[in-house]
Amino acid sequence: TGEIKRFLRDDGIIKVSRSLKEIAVKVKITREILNNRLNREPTIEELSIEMEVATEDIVMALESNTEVESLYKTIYQ
Amino acid sequence: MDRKNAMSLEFDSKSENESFARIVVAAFAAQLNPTIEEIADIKTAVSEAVTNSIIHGYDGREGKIVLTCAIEGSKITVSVMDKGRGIEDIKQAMEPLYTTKPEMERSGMGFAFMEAFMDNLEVISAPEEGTTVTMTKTIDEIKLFS
Amino acid sequence: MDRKNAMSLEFDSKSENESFARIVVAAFAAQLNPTIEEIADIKTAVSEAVTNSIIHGYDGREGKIVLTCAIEGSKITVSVMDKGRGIEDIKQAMEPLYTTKPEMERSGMGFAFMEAFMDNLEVISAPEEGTTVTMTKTIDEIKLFS
Ligand SMILES: Nc1ncnc2c1ncn2[C@@H]1O[C@H](COP(=O)(O)OP(=O)(O)O)[C@@H](O)[C@H]1O
Ligand SMILES: Nc1ncnc2c1ncn2[C@@H]1O[C@H](COP(=O)(O)OP(=O)(O)O)[C@@H](O)[C@H]1O
Ligand SMILES: [Mg+2]
Ligand SMILES: [Mg+2]
Repeated sequence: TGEIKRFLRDDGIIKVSRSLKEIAVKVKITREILNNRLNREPTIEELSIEMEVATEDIVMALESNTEVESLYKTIYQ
Repeated sequence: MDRKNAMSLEFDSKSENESFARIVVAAFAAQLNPTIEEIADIKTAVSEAVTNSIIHGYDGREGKIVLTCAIEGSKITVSVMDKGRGIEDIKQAMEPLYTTKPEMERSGMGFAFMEAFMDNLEVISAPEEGTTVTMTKTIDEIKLFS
Repeated sequence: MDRKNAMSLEFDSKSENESFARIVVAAFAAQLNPTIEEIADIKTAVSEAVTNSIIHGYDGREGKIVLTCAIEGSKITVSVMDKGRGIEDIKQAMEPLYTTKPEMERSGMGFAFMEAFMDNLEVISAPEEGTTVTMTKTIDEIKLFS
């Protein structure tokens, strides 16, 4: 079992995704860059292409971000 | 676009499922290639509707909530249904600042938020039968051509 | 932990819903505080099961797929059900490299992956009635105390 998993990962068939917090930070930065470049809000696909991160990971990261933010608010307000 | 897609999700009336419901709707809406702001709008509206079902509809008791999403072209329709206590006077309930739980944060602004963040809001409810909130939003497509 | 939670999702048999189903399961499993690797395992297994329902069960035709997840303590049970063509010989179908669609990528390894990435796999199927795949995985809790 361990072996088949290791084989698949080494093969790049399964990419272990980056941490959601890391993606959330990157979304924030990339959103600003694209906003300036396009003169409008980027779409989720445009972000996905620019960041080379799957849209599904961006969706999850957005939620983890709100949790971080609301936690931050509760603690520091 | 003549895209069509539909889903229906049933989950327990538990506060930890509020965040879950938000992700589900965001993930489904992602097919329409929205902006982060459009996703945030839809998530806020869904949060308000689901929270209402949990705290007002079932009043903390166990129950099932059904969330459905349908995509037609560039329009998404989201509905949140509970079989909880229901609403006696819908018009009054939808008035900004009206609340039957004044001890809670952001009191009385749930329906106002749903109206503000979505294009359309419809509430069907009957006492002791439950409540169904249906909201629609059209995702801007102009951005695709600019 | 005596945590308990459950959900049930019905969606159209469309390839764009494979990614959607993956996020739904990942978002639900998130309550168990899994590692990125554990989430990746579950997502891979769900992808394989949902893809099988779409390409083998319904063979590209329209149909509904039902995904259910239940959490009990630190164990998650995921099941994927279709009402498609079904499987004649389940034992043979589950053999690594066995496939009825040899033209596809990663041929014949779907069930092997589900077995590798989850703790337990059960397949119930009948020709012309459909297929239900049920998988369980216990999320390691030791990390909570380390
Ligand atoms: N699902 C529901 N079931 C029963 N009553 C509801 C439901 N949703 C809303 N209500 C009623 O409508 C009122 C206004 O709702 P809302 O605008 O969200 O404000 P709040 O939730 O802060 O009270 C609630 O106080 C409650 O009495
Ligand atoms: N949901 C399903 N409905 C009908 N047949 C299925 C289903 N899932 C699997 N099968 C059968 O089992 C075989 C093996 O499945 P799998 O191990 O995933 O390999 P692959 O999908 O690459 O063929 C398939 O080729 C198909 O004949
Ligand atoms: Mg409210
Ligand atoms: Mg397969």
